[in-house]
Amino acid sequence: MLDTGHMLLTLASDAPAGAAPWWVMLIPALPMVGVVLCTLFAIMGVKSKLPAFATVGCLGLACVLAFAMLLGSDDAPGVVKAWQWFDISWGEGHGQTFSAIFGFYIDRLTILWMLFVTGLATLIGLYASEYMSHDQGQGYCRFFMAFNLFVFSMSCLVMGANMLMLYLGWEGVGLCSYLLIGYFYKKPSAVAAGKKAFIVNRIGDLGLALGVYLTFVHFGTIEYAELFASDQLQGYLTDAAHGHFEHIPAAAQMIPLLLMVGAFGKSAQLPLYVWLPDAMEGPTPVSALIHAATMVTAGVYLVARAYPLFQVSEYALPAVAWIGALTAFLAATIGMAQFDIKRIMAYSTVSQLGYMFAGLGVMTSIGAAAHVFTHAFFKALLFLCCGAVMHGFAGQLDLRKLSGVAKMKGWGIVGITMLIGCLNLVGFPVITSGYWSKDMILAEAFVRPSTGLVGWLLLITAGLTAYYTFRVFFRVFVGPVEYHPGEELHAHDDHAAGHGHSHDHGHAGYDHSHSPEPAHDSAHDEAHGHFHPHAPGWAINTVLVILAALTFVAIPLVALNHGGWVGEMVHGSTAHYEAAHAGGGSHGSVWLVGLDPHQVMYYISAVVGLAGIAVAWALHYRGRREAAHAPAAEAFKRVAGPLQRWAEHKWYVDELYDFLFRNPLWVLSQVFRYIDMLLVDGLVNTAGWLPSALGGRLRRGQHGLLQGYAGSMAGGLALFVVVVLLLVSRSA
Amino acid sequence: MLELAQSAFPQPMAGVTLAHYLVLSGAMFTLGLVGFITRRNLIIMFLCTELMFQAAGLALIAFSRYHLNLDGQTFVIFVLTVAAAEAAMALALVVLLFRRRESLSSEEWADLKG
Amino acid sequence: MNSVLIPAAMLIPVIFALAVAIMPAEKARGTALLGMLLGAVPVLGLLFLFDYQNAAAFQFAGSVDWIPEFGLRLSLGIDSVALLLIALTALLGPICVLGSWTAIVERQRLFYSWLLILQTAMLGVFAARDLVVFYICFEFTLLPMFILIGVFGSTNRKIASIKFFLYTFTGSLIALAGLVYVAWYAAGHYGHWTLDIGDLASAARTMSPTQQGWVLAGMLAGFAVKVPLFPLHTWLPLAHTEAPTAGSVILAGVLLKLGTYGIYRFVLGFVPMAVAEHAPMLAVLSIIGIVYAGLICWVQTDVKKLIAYSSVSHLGFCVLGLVAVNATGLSGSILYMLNHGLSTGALFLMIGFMYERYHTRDMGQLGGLASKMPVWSSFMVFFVLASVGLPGLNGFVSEFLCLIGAFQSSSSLVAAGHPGATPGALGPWYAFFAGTGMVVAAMYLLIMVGRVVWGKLVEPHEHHHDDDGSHLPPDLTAREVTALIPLALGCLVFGLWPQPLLGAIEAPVNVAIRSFEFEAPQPTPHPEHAQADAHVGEVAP
Amino acid sequence: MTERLAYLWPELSLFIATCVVMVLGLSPSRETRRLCAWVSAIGLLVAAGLAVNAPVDSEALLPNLMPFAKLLIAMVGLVLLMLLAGTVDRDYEAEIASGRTVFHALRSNRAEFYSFFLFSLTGLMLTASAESLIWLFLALELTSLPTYIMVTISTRGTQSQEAGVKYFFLGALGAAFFLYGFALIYGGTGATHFADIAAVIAADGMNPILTLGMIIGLIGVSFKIAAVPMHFYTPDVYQGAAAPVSAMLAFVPKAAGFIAIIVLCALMGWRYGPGGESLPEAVRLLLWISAALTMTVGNTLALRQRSVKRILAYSSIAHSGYMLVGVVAGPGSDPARFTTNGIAAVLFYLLCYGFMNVGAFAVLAALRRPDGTEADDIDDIRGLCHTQPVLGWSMVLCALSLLGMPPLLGFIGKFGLFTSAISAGEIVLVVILGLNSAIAAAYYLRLVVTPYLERPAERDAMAVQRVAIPSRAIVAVVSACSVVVLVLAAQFLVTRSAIAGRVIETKPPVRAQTQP
Repeated sequence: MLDTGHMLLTLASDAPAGAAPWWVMLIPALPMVGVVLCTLFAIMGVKSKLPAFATVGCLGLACVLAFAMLLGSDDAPGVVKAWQWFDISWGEGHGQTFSAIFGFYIDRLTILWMLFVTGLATLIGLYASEYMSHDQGQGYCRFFMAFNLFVFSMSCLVMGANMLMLYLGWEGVGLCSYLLIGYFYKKPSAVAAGKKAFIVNRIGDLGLALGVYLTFVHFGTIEYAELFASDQLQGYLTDAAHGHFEHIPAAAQMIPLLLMVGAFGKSAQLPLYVWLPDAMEGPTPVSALIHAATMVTAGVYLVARAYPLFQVSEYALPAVAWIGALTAFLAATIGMAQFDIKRIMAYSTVSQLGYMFAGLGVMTSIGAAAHVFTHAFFKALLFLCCGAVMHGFAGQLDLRKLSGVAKMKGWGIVGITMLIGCLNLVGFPVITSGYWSKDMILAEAFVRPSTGLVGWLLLITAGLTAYYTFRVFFRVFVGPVEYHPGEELHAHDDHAAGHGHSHDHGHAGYDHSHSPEPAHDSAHDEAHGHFHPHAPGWAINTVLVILAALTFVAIPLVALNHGGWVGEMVHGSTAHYEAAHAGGGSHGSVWLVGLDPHQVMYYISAVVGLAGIAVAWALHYRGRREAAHAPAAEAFKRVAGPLQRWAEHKWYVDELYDFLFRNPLWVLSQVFRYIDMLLVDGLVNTAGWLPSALGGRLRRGQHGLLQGYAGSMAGGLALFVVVVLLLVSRSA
Repeated sequence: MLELAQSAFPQPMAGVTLAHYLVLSGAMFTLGLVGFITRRNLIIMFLCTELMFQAAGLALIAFSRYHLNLDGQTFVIFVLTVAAAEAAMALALVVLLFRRRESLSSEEWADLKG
Repeated sequence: MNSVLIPAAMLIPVIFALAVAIMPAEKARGTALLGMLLGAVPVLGLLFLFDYQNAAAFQFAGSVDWIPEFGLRLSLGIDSVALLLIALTALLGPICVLGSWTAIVERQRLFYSWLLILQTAMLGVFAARDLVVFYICFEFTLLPMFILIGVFGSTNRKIASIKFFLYTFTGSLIALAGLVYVAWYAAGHYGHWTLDIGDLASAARTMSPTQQGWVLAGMLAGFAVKVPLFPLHTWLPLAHTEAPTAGSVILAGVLLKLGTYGIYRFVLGFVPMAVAEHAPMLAVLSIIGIVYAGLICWVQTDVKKLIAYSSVSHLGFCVLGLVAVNATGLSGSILYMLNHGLSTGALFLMIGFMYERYHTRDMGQLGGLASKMPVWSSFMVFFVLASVGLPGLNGFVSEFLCLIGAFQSSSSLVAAGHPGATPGALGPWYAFFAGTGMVVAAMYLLIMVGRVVWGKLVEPHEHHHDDDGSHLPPDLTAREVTALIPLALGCLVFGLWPQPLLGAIEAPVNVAIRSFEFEAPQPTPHPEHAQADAHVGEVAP
Repeated sequence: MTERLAYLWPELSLFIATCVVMVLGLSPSRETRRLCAWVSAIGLLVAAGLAVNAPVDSEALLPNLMPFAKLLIAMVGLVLLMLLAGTVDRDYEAEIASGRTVFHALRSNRAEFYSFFLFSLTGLMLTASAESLIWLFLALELTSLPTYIMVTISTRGTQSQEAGVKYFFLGALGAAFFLYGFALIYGGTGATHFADIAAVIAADGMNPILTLGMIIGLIGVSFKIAAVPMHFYTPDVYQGAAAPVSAMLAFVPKAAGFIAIIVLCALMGWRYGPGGESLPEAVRLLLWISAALTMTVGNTLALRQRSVKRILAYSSIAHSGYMLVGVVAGPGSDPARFTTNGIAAVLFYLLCYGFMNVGAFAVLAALRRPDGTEADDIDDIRGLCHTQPVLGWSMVLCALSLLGMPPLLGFIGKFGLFTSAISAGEIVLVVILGLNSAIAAAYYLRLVVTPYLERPAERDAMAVQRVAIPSRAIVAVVSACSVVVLVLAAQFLVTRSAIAGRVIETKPPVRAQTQP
């Protein structure tokens, strides 16, 4: 950080924000129309695919508008106000008005994000129209309503003109995530997962909220346009650029640390990542859109959006880098040992988000944004492929129970697109967009001397990523054809009933293995009919192909000229930190194996990625063929032993959290409950009981005897006289 | 009581001082009170209240003499009248009660309590 | 002419209450609904005719001498804060009648007539410009609620109603002592007795800090019980669990607000110095309430009790915003009063509808109602989210403002040159600890939703739809939905567009915070009141 | 001296009525005997009229007390008269009417009953007119002595006789106490005329004998108001006597006692203490402790009762405690102002209490069990609003007013006590008063809930019926209405009370300093 003095730190948004065209408001409005339509459909009891088409229509239109926004954009950010949301004033001075508009702030970062959000949403909506078709009726409407609401919230998050709008979207997407994870609400695990997601996110939201408060208190505004143009912030940035962090007030340095907590919650980073794997209980399109491509990148967006704020803090960005790298590594290790392919993808998402944060932390916001961009496409693609498999095999997701899917009839497209997705995730050299975006982060991680170890962690993670990604691919999509349909019928019950199939036999041993092994009872089979994995239909295939194509389209957008088009987009936004130096790459003092990291990383990462693929191939393709029953896994177990078991149990982090937080809190709650009942209420009841008890005691005096009364009266008289005279003489 | 009286009225009366009267009066009053509390017979109890009245009367007369005005003595006349009226009522009441319970013990009358 | 609007709004329910009392029982609910709706008409008039440019002034004022000896006048008038709370009251009235339509089978006349009388009393609290008129209405609300709980409640209704009555009655009698002390002080100040709240406020502010402290303690004894502020809250869960649906709705919706309104109007208005001095203590109590009650919610099995405790938790935010004594905090608190009325009132209504069908509120016996009652479930989730404080819904606006109010309210931050900070004794840590309440709220409310709404359908064993006699369909009826829609709309609209409300209360809020702009606490009391000081000094420790 | 007679015209009118009633009652003609009640009523009305026009006694310590007190006494007396009608000799007269027995003058009690009632009221009025210790003593005794008889003969049951014996003997004991106190006051000041006593005290201040006399005298008079420690008789006597007599006991001796206490305090004046506005410390402490204990004892004891009459008796004790707060507070710096004048608050509260308490007793008096006994148990009034709506509602309203529920009359009364006590700086006492009102709410609520909210018992033999004396129900209704209606006229009553509660401060005579 010491050699940053020469960096030119100015903001593209120095110029006062202009006015954005009014029609950008339609981008969030259209999904809202979708929400209303779907609600109406639900009330009307529509049982067709109408909600899906309405959704795709609305979202498609929004996507078109996002493109229009791209074409119509100039360098200056624009603000458009729908209405005044908050305006509380207690004085004339700066900072004496708490004001927030319900409006939108359009700069290039916004446009970049909105493009892939609306685009992917449209595509995945299309995919879901088929994927969710078994549930047509109320559930279908509910799904698309939440889907639209998600896009609305995401638009508010990304396009919001101030931190409060961001917060609105932030919690809004959390809500939709909750609703969609818990979509199969009869499944306890789904409900629990939704709950967990919301609650964990709330912890992050608290940090975010406090960050917003502090921003307001410190800068006197939460409107981006004013905030980023404020002289105060510019002054800090100048100080920071010269390394004079001691000139920057502690409060300003606290802000990014608080915002970070929010970002870590939403983007599933340590220590708040635990909700994301569980979130895979939701329907796969949801996992693809929300929990892989868009919502989870909100944290990255936040950091990118508030990048100037992060720069004024001495510790914020290194912290982001470290957390990102550690998360990437940890999630990758867990991902290696999982068997549920969706969960593997989930951990992979966590891991890739870690990359993005690391990228932000090592000050390559372009790299991070590029990775967000490419990741959105390839991870959505991967999830949708997994979803197609799940859809076709009655919810089967265990990679030990599926094999050779790509060879089956009608599954070719899925296989190929899956391969493309995997290659992207691995970062297969040159021909995948993931390669280019990941490289930027890795290279920059080695450039920053203060975060040097981060680079190594990320590099190792890249190797692990390659391994677990292709573990899935080799296990599930190639190899001998063999499958066991899933027992989870939620995605299939209506569908199965429609085809006269019934999987609801209530015994777990029901086995549809179509493998050459004579492992099942044919009479059984005859009685219940054969299981037919049904291949994806046109909607799913179309979407897969388009997404696969998009991953290639993204290559030039991110690869050319250090970040390419994405770089330009980031450049023209608040997150353009690298503008001054990224092009040069002339951090003379930093070298990796004697070469400039920016150059050498192209080769190193390629080698690491290929090595990972090779290991996966050896263990899960070749090794599996040689010994039918996974001797490779046995071998691996011998090597890794308990480590593997721990990784399979996710390093027992959930259990640890339960032990550290949930259980003590629960015990505390019970204690509070009893305190409330016995102590607090007990005191109240005692106070209520006291007069009555006193009355009971005094009643003994009312014994009805004349002499007794007379005695009491005389005694009382004497007592009064004595007491009064005593008190008087004492006070006198 | 003695000291109290003397402190208030340092000037002694001839021979027998106000204090002596007051002590006597106080003793009578106390006797009446103690009798009222300890005796069970309604008539005796009533007589005890008469004793207390007369104690007050004695004090009034002593004070009257001490203050050298007649107010106290006038008061005593009225006290006697009231005492007589009370005595009439008391006797009537006692007769009534005796008819009911064939007893003059005050302990017979303790149904009302609590 | 306009000054008849408030009396009209107050009289119409009473007249209808008498009508209900003498009508045949089967016509009671219809008449009551009509009464509530007609009573809302003058309130609509108030809303439209109110001069929002001049919102801090008391409008539609009118007064009649009652006991001039006390300075007691039947004096009514509203500023925008009172106006909004009156509107809330008028809104909840008809909804309560609709919500009780089939739930109250026996003694309908008794029920509806007292419900109407309660309406009048509540309107009176907000409309009063005279201390004693305020107090009369404030106290009189106890009686109808006592009857609603004591006659129409569930099994422990007697204990609950008596506890409710005695607890709040005790508190408010002590508050009366504090208020009368202020009146007496003001009499010395002006040379004649007056009970006009505005006059009292300006006189009371000249009291010495010690006097203010004792008056604060006295008034809090009444208002904090009503809010209820930890640790004076234990009557509330009991009362809520036992109360009939309409009772709970009114209790949560309006009656608790009498406490916060009292704090706003009297505590902040009368004794600003004492508030400034004791704000940390009050804030700590509110925060304890927020977290403590929230955690207790987590381990409740009775849905209604859970919501009741959540009220305790939520009202903590409201008090926190009040003692932050800055524009954001106060605005947030006032909005909180409205929003909590809408969302928690609605939640109690929801639970009432559920209870009517299943006759249980035990989460162990209920579950997965989404598959049987989708409409009910949708509303339930909606209102829970409003209660959780989801941005875009009303709960968020107020909660957020209360928290930022607490965050800003720090004189040390002001001294450090933060432009957005305001003078005060709280600060970021208060906001942080109160903010954990947001997390806790999400926890318990979502767990409740997770058990009742989601999951596999679980119904009580003895539940048979044929013989429960209520003849209600499994899901909500049109009547029930009609009762919910205004609340839902309110939650949504005021969440997305709170600015009309914020704008309306800006002027009174700014007037209120201006009273906190005193220099240093002045040690020298008013010369005429040296003696009063001496008395207070005697009891002071 | 004869011009002083002008102050006593109301008493004289009552006295004349008394004599007439006593004679009329001996008439063998039923119609003539019936006139007793009417003559009493006329006597009271005349007294009321005379009281309104009574001149102001500018020499008295409380110059304006007499008109107010006497009018109040006459009005409440009328109400009580309506309530008392038919209490005694009802069965006897019925037998005579049916010809089963013949009239015998010695056997008849009715005339005595009415005339004793009038005697008692005369005594009460005389208490208000008293201008010397002797007069005060005689007036108090005149108030009390007839009530002993009235209690004893009010029913034919042994309970009345038990009540009578307790009341009489303890009353005599109490009288002895205050007589001794009076003797000491005389001893301490050398005067029996109030004006003289006040002048002496103003000149020389308090001395030990006087202080002791005041303490003993005040405690003795406390018997009349049933304050601690002289309260023990109250529940037994109220329960044993017939409800109308209990109603009277709760008002007449209490009013006499309070007037006596106020007068005795006025002798010393509220000009001691640090602020110069309180009683001598010893007396203030006495009344302070007595007030606090009286409220607490009364309210706590009432909590666990089943007998409504006992509840009302204990509540009567508690209300005395409330009123003592006003006495402690004193007339304040500006006695013309009700809000700071505790004496005015006491007088006003006495008025409020008179109506609401009489109303509650009247409901009981208007009911009887099928076996002819009085309704007393709380179960007897269960569901009364459903079976006897008029009586039930009267009970509810009176109980609410006793509870102090705003905006009923009881609340206004209590508010006056609050303001005056706070003005006098007695904040702790006010808090105790507040807490006690809350305790009291617990049992008053029972009197609200049981008749109003609870279902009447199944129609069985124990269901209470209304007695065939319409005047009692009328009293109940009138009282219940008055606790509502008088609130509207509160300004008038409050200003009258403020005038009546004006205490003249006795100036010490200007003289040379002769004290050694």
